[in-house]
Formats: sequence, structure tokens, C-alpha cells
Amino acid sequence: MILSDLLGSDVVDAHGRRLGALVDVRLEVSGRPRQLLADTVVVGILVSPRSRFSTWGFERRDEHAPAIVARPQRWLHRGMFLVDWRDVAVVDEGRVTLRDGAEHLDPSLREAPRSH
Amino acid sequence: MKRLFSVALGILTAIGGFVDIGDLVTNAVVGSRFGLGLAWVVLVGVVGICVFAQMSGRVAAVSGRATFEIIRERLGPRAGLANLGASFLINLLTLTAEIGGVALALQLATSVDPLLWMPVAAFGVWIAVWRARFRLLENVTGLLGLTLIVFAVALFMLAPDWNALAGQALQRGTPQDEPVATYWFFAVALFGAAMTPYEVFFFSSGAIEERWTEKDLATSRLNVLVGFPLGGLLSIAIAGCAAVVLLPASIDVTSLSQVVLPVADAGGKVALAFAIVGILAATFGAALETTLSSGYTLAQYFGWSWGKFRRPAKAARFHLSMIICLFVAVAILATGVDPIVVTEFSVVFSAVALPLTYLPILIIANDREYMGDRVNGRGMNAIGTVYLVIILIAAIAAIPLLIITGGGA
Amino acid sequence: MNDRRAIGRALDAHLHLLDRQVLDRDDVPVTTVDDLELVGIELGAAIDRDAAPPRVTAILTGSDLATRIFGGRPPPSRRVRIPWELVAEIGTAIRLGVAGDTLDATWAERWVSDHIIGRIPGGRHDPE
Amino acid sequence: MSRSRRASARERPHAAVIVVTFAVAASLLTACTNPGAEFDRAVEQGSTAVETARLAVALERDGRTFASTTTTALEDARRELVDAASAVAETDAESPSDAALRADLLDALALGVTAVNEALDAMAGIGTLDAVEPALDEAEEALDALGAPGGTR
Repeated sequence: MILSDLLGSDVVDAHGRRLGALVDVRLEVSGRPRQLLADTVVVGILVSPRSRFSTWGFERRDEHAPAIVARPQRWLHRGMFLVDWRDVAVVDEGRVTLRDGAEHLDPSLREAPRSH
Repeated sequence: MKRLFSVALGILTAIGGFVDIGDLVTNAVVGSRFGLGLAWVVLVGVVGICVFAQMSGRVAAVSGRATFEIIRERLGPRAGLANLGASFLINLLTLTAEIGGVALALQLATSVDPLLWMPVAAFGVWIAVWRARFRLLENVTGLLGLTLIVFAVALFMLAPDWNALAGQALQRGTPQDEPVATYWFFAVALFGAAMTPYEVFFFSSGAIEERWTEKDLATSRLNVLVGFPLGGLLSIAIAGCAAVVLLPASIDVTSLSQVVLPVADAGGKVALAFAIVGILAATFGAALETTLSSGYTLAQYFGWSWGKFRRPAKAARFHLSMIICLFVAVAILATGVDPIVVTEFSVVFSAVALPLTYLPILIIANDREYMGDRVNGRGMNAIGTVYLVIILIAAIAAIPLLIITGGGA
Repeated sequence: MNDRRAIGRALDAHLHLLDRQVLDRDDVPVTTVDDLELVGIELGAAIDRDAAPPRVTAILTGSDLATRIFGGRPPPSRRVRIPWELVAEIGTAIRLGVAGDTLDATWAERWVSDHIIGRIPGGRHDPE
Repeated sequence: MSRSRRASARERPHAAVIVVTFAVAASLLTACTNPGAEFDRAVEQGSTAVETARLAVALERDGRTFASTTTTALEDARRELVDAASAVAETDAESPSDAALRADLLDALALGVTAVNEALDAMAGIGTLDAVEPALDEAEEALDALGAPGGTR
């Protein structure tokens, strides 16, 4: 499967009620260490109830400047939540169904990955 | 002593590098119609390019990522592609104007038809981009471009009525005999001439070409904060010369030859020689920068290997795209289109393209993932945001004004 | 710089990986991440709660850019893959642990280099 | 829901918006204007060219410019005069006074072209610059007389 097929899908709960759009997929670099970099696995999906468009990540990191851009971006994606991958029931073409009682977790990332 | 020389060299190069065919023509046109009435726009533009170049230089030096990589990464492929399309076409327009400028300058020196000079100019630009080292290109064209100071000298030699000039510059509101739309059209054109996007692509990619460190960042700040304002003063001097000589004779500037007549009037053959050499160097330098910028934008968007520091075979598509751009530029000029008209369009559309490249840089300059603790300070963000608003207004107003005034007629 | 402490680091695919610059081990740009290939997701199939999570298996580049913008689906054959195992480090750019010219993602670059730029005199010398 | 629709819904089509604005801008620029404005612009363009020629010739006689620069300035001036003349010639009159004005304007611009050509011949060694300035003055007066009151700055 290609990532961009998943991005932008509608996310619905177990009863078919639309929760929002899938704007990103949370990965974690863990699992069996392969040749250079450890395995990268999907650990969750990020759902934005109000906006389908690509986000600049302000709402997931404590980035607040420049205010003129950060504030509207955070407003546009307010209410975004993370869903653990184990709570995903079915993935269809353009549609992801969650299990009943799926938790809405805090989407923010711990610290921005710094390379140098 | 060596350090002092390199600092001086940096500043002089920034002065020479600031002025290009867009500044030359637009300031002369504005000077011949509004005198120094629009000088304030040049000052606003110069502060803007200082802020913009500073930020993009720091982003490149600290994060190691060049402008168009960031634009694509931050805006995504679709918005990034639209941005690339607009910025690339406008850069190509500017490149065409610069090569036309070189040909016109050569015509002034030799009275040989510019159409014959254009392929020679394009070939000269290609050879320089193909062989010469990055720093060498910058210094030679920057220093030779410095001879444009003759416009400031000429302004003094013309011994104008200084308070009349000052009166024009400080005049509130728009002059009566010019329609308001034309005044604001030329304000946007002048702003676009001062804040040309290619300068930022070239500036930030140059930071990577020369592997800037924190120390280089300090010297670059000096170059920008001293060199660009002096370049701005030079632009105002060009408008001043036109205001003193061409405005009273109601000569509207439509060709490069009219731009240099005031200098000949003031200082005769010697001054004229300086002016022609200065224009030749400034337009040739700008042609180099716009050629490289067209290569940078494409390579950085598509992720190709790029850079003057690499041998051409190691950045093949980068060099191929520049060769194609030079051919396209010469082809456009070969249709007989007037390079001055191309220049006027290129500066207006530069104003349109500015937000497309300014916004991502302003965002990334605040992104700790890229900048670590070197993110924008409160002050820089304040002025950066003010300029985002100014740039957006100019961009939105540019095309309607172009249509209403029919190109400033 | 081999980023061993990357274990357990969280990052978002779209925000941190898509459209990022891919460099080879000598920092020579290879391409840009146009898309990612995931394994372990089956369309329409109910997912078992404790099945192994999907894995990123490759960076996709080249023809995928067009499909991401204009929609539609490229034939699998024309898709250029860079195996995810080759990735050594993820930062503001993605560094591979191998030289660029071994990858078929750099096919176009090598073709232009050999057939056009390399043939022009001076094409193979460093600028002096 | 087909994949391509969702992909385009996922991000606004910026590309289409930019292309459309360029097309609109280009088409509107070629809109035509009424004869009066056309004549005014031709007068302004003509007198600018004549004034430029006068300045270039004056500098040449004072030895303050290079022959190549003067020749270039004169050639540019001539091209402006010819452009103005062709624009006027192709303007359809909407009244008898328009037709008369057009004829006079063409004569005045012709005076300008002959004067500039005289200067260019002198630069090429045919004849001298002496008679050029009076010829330019004559052309300038003819143009000023035809300009709408306050039309030319």
C-alpha cells in the first residue's frame, strides 16, 4: 500500500459516524534492528476533524511562531487527535474504520527529531 | 588585514550585486515621471530584502537546506509545484531581461545591433557558470558593478536643486498629474525590483555552495546590512539623475540609452564609460545569478544533485536545465521583443511571486527542528510578519494594477 | 553519523518524511521522497488486534510525484523504489548508508551525465 | 469514492488558480482604447523621442558622449517615432476632426523621423549635425500644437 492512498481518507468510528480526515500516520523507529536504521513501524494515525489539508505541524509541536501563521494553523487543526494503530479495525479505499471505544489520544510529539 | 579585505569585498559585492537591469530601468522610468516621489518604496524594499536575505541565509547555513527544498517540504508537492512553476517562469523572465540588458549595454558601447550580442552574452554567461568558481563569479561582477556609483557622482555633478528633490521625496500622497493607479503600479514595480526573489534563491543556495558556518553568517549579516542599503541608495541615485535631467525635458524612459544620458550630461565621456561598464557588469552578474537560480529552483524541488562546487558531470541535470534556460531566454529575445518591456513585466511578476517563497522561509526560520536554538527572535518575527503583510498586499495588487494601467502607460 | 539512538523515536510520515530530500552517504542529493511504501495493510480486511503493525519498506520516487498531484495510479513497474533498509539517518533530510550511483533512483542523473554533460569539454573537471 | 478525487480534494489545486490569473492578465492587456487616448499617447511618445534626440545631439556636439551611445539613443528615438506613427496610422477616426488630427499628427511625427534620420546620417558621416537641432525644434512645436491641452506633461 502507498502512504498517499491512506492520507486524506475519511475516518469513521465503529458505528460509521465520520470523525474527521486522516492527515498523517504516526511512525516509530523501533522493532527489529535492520542493517542501518531500526525498523520503522506504524503506531497510529492522526485524525483532524475540521480540515483535510496537509498540516504544517504547528498543533503537534510546541511551535508558536510566527504567530500570524501558527495561530490560524493551530485553529484550523484544533481537535486533532491520535488513534493507536491497534484501535484501527478496517482500512478500505479512502475510508478507515476504528474499533468500538477507540481512544482519542494527545497528538503532540515529544520532541522534534533533531539530526545535528 | 586579510579579514578586513574579505569583509570589504563582501560589502562591495553586495552593493554591485544588488543593482540589476530591473533596478536600472524601473528607477530610471520612475525618476523620469515621478522624480524622487517613489524613493520611499526603494527604502521599504531594501529593508525587506535585508530581512528576507538574512533569514534565508541563516536558514540555509544552520539547517543546511536550501530555499526550494524547504518550500517543497513545507508546502507539499502540489502547492510546491505551483510555487515552483510561478517562481521558475518569473525567474526565466528575469533571466531573459538580464541577458537583454547585457546586449543593450554592449550596444551602448559598440552601437552593434543587440540581437547580435544576445547569443554572445548567453554563451558568456554559460561559460562562467560552467567553469568559474562561485566566489570568483560573485567578486568580479560585484566589484565591476560598483562602477555604478558614477550615478551618485553624476547626481552631485549635476548640482540639482536639492530641496526640490527632497520636496519630491517627502511629498505626501500622489502627484496630481499622474493617475493614482499608475503611481501605485510603479510603487509595486519598484518594490518588485528591489526585492527580486532570485536574489534570495541565489543567496541561500550560495550559503550552501560555500558551506557557511556560524562565523560566515556574521560576515554575511554585515554584507547584507551594509551592502544592500548602499545598493538601494545607488538605485535612488539612478532615479535622481533621471529626475534632474529627463523629467524637466518630459522624456519618459523607454530604452537603456536614455538611462545613461544624464550621466553623460553630468560627467562626459569618462562618466559615461564608467556607467556602461557598471551596467554591463551588473546585468552580466545578474544574468549569472538568475541562470543559477533557475537551476537551483528545479534541482532543489526535484531533489537532483546541484551546486557549482561540484563538477558539472556530478550535477548533470542541474547544468542541463541551466543550458536549456539560456536557450529559451535567447529564443524569447530573438522574437524581437523589447528587453525593456520584458524587464518591466519581470519586476511586476517578481512582486507576485514573492509571498510564494517568503512565507515558507518565515515558517522554517521558526522551526526548531531545522534551526535548533537559532530560531527567529521576537524582533525578527515582528518585522518578518510586517513584511509578510506588505508582500501579500503588493502581490495581490500587482496584476490588477498591471491591467488597469496597461503596464504603466 | 549513524543515529543508533533513533530507537523509539516518534515521527509523522507526512510531516517528517514526505517531500524530504534524500542524500546518499556522501551527502550527494539522490532524490526527494515522493511517497512511502507500507507493508502489512490489506484493503478491506479486518485487522487482528495483536497482528504485527505495518512497516515502512521503501521510499518511492520519480513517477509517484505525478500521481500524488494529479491522482491516478502509476503502473508498479515504473515506480522507483529505494529500500527502507538503506536509510541511515532521518533528520531535516534523509541520509542513506550507500553511495547514490548504485541506486536506480539516480538513473536519470547518470544518463544525462554520461550522454550530455559529460560529453561537453570541461564537464568532468572541477571548476577552477 | 474514487482515489483521484480524494487526492485533489486533499489539497487545493493551487496550480490551476495561478495559470488562470496569468491568462486573464495577458488577454486584458491587449484591450483597445478610443482614438483620442491613442493620439495623446502617440504625441507623448513622439515628443519624448524628439526630446531624447535633442539631448543626445546636444551631448554629441559638446563631445560629452561616445558616438556609439549617441547613435544608439538616436536609433531608439527613431524606433519610438515609427511606433507612434504606425499606431496613429492604424487608428480609425470616429469623426472628421479625428481624421484631420490623425493627418496632422502623422505629418508632425514624419518631421521628427526626418530630423532624427538627419542626425543619424551625420553620425555616419553624411552631412552635419548643424541643421538637426532646428529640425527637431520644428517637429517638437508641431507635436506640442497637436497635444490635447494638458495632454502632454
